[in-house]
Amino acid sequence: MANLTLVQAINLALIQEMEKDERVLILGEDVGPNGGVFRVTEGLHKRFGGKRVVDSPLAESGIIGTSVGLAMNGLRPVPEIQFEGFLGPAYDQLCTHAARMRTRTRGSLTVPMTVRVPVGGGIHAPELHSDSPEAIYTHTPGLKVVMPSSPYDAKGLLISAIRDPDPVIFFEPKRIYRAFREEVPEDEYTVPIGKARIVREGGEMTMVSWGASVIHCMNAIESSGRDIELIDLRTISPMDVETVVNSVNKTGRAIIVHEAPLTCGIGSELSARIMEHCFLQLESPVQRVAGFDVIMPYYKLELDYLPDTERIGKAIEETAAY
Amino acid sequence: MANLTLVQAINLALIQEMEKDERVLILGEDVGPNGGVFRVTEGLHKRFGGKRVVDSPLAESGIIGTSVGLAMNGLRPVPEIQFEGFLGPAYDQLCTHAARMRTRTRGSLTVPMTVRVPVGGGIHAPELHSDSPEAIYTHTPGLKVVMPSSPYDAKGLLISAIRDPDPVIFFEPKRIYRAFREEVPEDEYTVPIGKARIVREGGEMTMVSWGASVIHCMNAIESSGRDIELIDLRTISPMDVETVVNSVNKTGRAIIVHEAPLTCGIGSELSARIMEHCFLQLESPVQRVAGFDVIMPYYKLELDYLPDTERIGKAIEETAAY
Amino acid sequence: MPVSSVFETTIERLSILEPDGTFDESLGKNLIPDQDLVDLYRHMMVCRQFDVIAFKLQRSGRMGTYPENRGQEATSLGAAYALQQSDWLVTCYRENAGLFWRGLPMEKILLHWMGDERGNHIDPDLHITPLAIPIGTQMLHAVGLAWADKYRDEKSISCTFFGDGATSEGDFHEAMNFAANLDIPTIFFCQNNGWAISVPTKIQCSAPTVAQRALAYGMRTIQVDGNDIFAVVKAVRDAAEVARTESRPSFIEATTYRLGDHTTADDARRYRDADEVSKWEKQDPMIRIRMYLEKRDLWNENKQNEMQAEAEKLISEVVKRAEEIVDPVCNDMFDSMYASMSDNLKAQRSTLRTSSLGQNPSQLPLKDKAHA
Amino acid sequence: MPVSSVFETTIERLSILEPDGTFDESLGKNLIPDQDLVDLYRHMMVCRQFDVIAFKLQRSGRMGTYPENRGQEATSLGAAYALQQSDWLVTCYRENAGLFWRGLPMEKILLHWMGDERGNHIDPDLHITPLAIPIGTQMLHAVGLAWADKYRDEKSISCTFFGDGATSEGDFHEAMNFAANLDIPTIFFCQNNGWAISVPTKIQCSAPTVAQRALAYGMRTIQVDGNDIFAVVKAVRDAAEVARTESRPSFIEATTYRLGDHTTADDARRYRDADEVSKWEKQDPMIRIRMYLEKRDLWNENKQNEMQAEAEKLISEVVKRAEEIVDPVCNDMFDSMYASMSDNLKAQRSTLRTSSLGQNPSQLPLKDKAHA
Ligand SMILES: Cc1ncc(C[n+]2csc(CCOP(=O)(O)OP(=O)(O)O)c2C)c(N)n1
Ligand SMILES: Cc1ncc(C[n+]2csc(CCOP(=O)(O)OP(=O)(O)O)c2C)c(N)n1
Ligand SMILES: [Mg+2]
Ligand SMILES: [Mg+2]
Repeated sequence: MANLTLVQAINLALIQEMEKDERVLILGEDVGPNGGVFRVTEGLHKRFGGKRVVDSPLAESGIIGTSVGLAMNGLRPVPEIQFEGFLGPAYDQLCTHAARMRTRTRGSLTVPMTVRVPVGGGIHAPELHSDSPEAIYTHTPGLKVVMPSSPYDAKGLLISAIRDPDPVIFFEPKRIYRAFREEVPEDEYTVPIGKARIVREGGEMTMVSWGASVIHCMNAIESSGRDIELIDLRTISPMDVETVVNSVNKTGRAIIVHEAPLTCGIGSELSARIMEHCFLQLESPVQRVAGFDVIMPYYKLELDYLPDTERIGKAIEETAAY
Repeated sequence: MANLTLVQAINLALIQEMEKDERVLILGEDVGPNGGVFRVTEGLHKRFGGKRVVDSPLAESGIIGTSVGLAMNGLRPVPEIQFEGFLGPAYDQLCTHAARMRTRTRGSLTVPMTVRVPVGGGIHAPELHSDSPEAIYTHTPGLKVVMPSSPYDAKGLLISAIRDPDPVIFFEPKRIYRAFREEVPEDEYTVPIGKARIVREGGEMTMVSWGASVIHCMNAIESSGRDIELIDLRTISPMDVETVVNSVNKTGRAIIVHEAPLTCGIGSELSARIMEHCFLQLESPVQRVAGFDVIMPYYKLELDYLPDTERIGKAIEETAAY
Repeated sequence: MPVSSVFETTIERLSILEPDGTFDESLGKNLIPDQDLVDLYRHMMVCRQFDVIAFKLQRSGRMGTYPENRGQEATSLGAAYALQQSDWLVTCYRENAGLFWRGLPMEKILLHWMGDERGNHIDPDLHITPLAIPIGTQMLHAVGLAWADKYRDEKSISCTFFGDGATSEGDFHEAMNFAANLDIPTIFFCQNNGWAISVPTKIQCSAPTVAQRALAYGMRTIQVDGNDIFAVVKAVRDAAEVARTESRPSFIEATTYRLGDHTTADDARRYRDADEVSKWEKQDPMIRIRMYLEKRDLWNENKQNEMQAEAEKLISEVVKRAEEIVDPVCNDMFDSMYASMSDNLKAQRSTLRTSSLGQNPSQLPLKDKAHA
Repeated sequence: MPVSSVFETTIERLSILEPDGTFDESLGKNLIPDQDLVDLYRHMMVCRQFDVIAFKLQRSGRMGTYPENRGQEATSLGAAYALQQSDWLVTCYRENAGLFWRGLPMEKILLHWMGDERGNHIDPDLHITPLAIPIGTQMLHAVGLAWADKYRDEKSISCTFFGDGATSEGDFHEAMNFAANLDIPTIFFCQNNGWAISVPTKIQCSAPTVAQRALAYGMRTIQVDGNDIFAVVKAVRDAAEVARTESRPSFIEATTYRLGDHTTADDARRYRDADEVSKWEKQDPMIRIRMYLEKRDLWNENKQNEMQAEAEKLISEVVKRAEEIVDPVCNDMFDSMYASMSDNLKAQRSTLRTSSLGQNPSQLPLKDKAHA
């Protein structure tokens, strides 16, 4: 066991999978000698050489498009997109190609790649360095979408993603890259894709979140003093509806918390599913505490945009009082 | 009044706005002498010349990116993207630039452009010619998203879109481009963006849809013989939640129908909103009849994918019986 | 040195067998053995017949949109002939001749246009990717495919085909740039057929040649007469040699012409002159080879008629195979979405419903839910 | 003609004032009047001081990430000097010198990096677009802006700035191609500073020059010494002339060097040699102009000191203006989303909530909803 940050846990997972599997290679902007702008790939270029850790041209569609080809031809590329705001130029290669290749060829060509992307706000970064586009890729069948909220899960989920036979977008909440440490086993282990984690059990209501917001949920729950069940979705697509529905059937109330804008965010899907499957158990309308339906503001206002302990706390009280 | 198809109504709206406003210009692939692959811009090149109806290079990001510049500098570009499946390469210019320009410059630069895009399935077209990506752009603050279901609305909404000071994605359901005719006034008129239309009133339940699916909803309602209120959303973003909520508060039951995949589709947002605002009035869980969570299949299976009268009919019966 | 020259270059155009039958012995000799040339010609006749019948299938409602290949057969065929079986062919949708030469069962292409994904289910040993519908995006895959072979120290390369229109897309640029800067052995084969649907090449590329696109990347480049199979074979062989031995990419602009409409959904009379078409009809690559073969007594009217009959028979069998395939079933759209299916997809697949009330209640914990 | 030449070209490099002070009279004479040159130099001193202070603001936690401009001042400044006020400057984020010359209030740039959108609120008469964070995307806007002026028969043009790294993006290609084929008067100004964060230019462009990118489009192109303000002014003037009179685009590769880290979030020692940096420090564009001015008795140590004091004072006032601005309020994020606000946004704005229970019930018809 080692006491690691999220960045270190991801770095360790990459090293171990690369040691184990010759087919794994990394490509992206500044991932080589510089070790990535967040230092996630630190040391890898030195350890594995320029053939397996490749500084690519500055072109996101190129990074993902060539990764699709690499993956179709037997490798396991782990491309990095420097910030989620620069996924845009790669949208077409992700959604039009990576996501479709298996089904359009009825399984004869597949795209086992893991796209690593730092995500989310809260670090006082410039424009387009603080967004949360997970819903976009969840609405696209053929992709999987993962977002860990802890070093332990990050390592286990990344290993699962790299080994997964299908394309996975692995969002790394940059706000908690180095926010805290956690005991992480040295040995390799996997955390299954598609399974939520019950962070704490509770009977009064259910709260669902993922990524950096999980921490805020925890704080809000603790300051509320209430008996709330907190679920960390971990995998956003495919969604572990069963764990959520089981919980809400028990508690009768639910709050969903995420950074992305409210409208058509993941919260809407979860809310709809909960209502569909827990209709008679629901004692209050499912609440969504989300980013506003505005462009993520520059950093002076980012904390006003992001759901925080106070907004979550209010939703708890109102839901409980309903 | 003239009896027009949807294609003709759009063509007329384009002509009239171009006559009226010098700032309006059209650009896109094959929009010139060829009149567009669906003949929507037929006759315009001849009438207005190559300066105002521009055959562009085959590059969607280029079409939208230059349109952003044209719009920022006082014109009213109406770019065409040939099929919704080719919006992908333009995603970044739409969501990273067009959508953000007004707010990131606090109003000093704006992007009054209308992106016309044929949308949806059902015409036996090749791969990537049958998708429904409206939720992607609805999740992006700063854009407006419109989809008419009739020639009358098409003309009025397109005129509103062209005159709108903000970027509008104008989706044209290709399945009903020529499916039927309707009386359309010769004179210019507008249909407001952001207002749903009650297609037929009813008290037993509410059905919400948009685009080509509205026709299927109508058929299903008629064969059900039930007293169902049908709402055509017309504008998807901003969403006319008020009209929907008023209706469901009256009927207590709701079904949403759309072509796009279920998960994180517009249905999820509508369902969540209905539940939030009609919680105590709801007598059954809101139902979603949508595309499956799969890649739109090639045309041999497209009718199995698309929500049809039968699937809608079943949802009606089950919702009524709940 | 206030003004100095920092880069100088010339682009060459290659042709060996001219439309009038002139043949350059110095370049063309031994390039294609006689028997191979006969086989290639026979193959072109089959492909032409395929085109004719595919067009008719569309017109009679038995198939969806189809893009005629007519007039462009020499490009992909010459390339496929010059390459090895282990080299990737990463095509667009007007390269039937090359794909069939490689060994793709012809009914696969019909199935594709009949709206059936099984047309894209291709034996991996063929090293072919399925037709690419979105323009300009497959070149990046070609770079990745060749890169993977290079990564494993295999000597295979990739060759990707695309039109003049495709060179306007951003992905074209990124693919060229990745290949040039990361030393990936990919051949970029542009079929400049004068048009992108209704848009003439000058709107895609107003430079004197498309070949010079490659100068941006310092990439080897050449223009060839794409209706001259000898020139195509030579250009691709040279490029393949450089790719295999130096792991470097090349660009080839093959000038050719789309004799038919863009697709069956198009009517080219709306935007181009009949004169232009008839000028190009005389440059049909098949006329040229036939003339050459006949001059050398390798072909005659008789053989032509025999082969035509053979081609007709072959294609009618292909059509039969394509039309006799059992209908796909609805489940197919779920079954290859992922290697393993999520609960959500399983529920949708087994109920064919998305409305929660219609879904099998056993699949979600609705059991203890009492009805109101 | 089996092998013929179909395209030939040469790319030139232009320099007028060399690092050692050599000045080419034939090209340089009368290019920049003495007084203008003094003004330009004084302006560069202000910009350098801005850079120093901006860096310190970041280090002391008073500002977010900041990209130093140091060493690259001659490029955007030379261009802004050569252009007219009605021409659009469409920049990236390392063109402070040009933007300030045009008249952008300096505190705008600080505000931008202080995380305040008001830094992007720019007087339309300045014909400036805000800093572009996503690499490579602003060139398309530059093409659209110039196109709109052309559409209205105005003689304004646009000039867009970007780095060597940006030339790898697909949007760069599309912008160049649109401008070349649709005859849009845009100047594409590439600041090749050797690096894109930690990635050297050869991974972005392995060709001998970046200037040859433009050959792909048949576009006018030239390489200039970007640390030589005379060469920059001449190249931009020539390009502007062609743009204004022939409505044709040009490409300019200005070779320069980023003397600082990529941004304050970067540590360039991780990936580049100190030797390389010190070699380039000697080529600092300011050293060169100062030498030239002093040789001609237009400048001296005294003036230098006076001006340095002036610059310091000026910048400290700028910082004061940037820091004294009232805090933005939460509503600002809603207020310029659209020209008119939707009910949904109004509700979110007035309640600062997204949870339905927290929203003002009067905004949605919840009135007759009885509590359970
Ligand atoms: C990304 C994208 N945009 C638009 C289209 C529609 N489209 C299909 S073919 C075509 C023209 C292609 O021209 P070219 O690349 O020259 O190939 P050709 O058909 O001439 O062989 C267009 C615009 C598409 N398939 N993909
Ligand atoms: C689309 C996009 N991808 C990645 C980044 C992250 N990034 C910011 S600056 C930079 C390097 C830019 O290099 P260059 O274009 O040469 O400009 P320079 O910084 O050298 O002036 C990168 C990769 C970005 N801002 N936008
Ligand atoms: Mg073409
Ligand atoms: Mg650079």
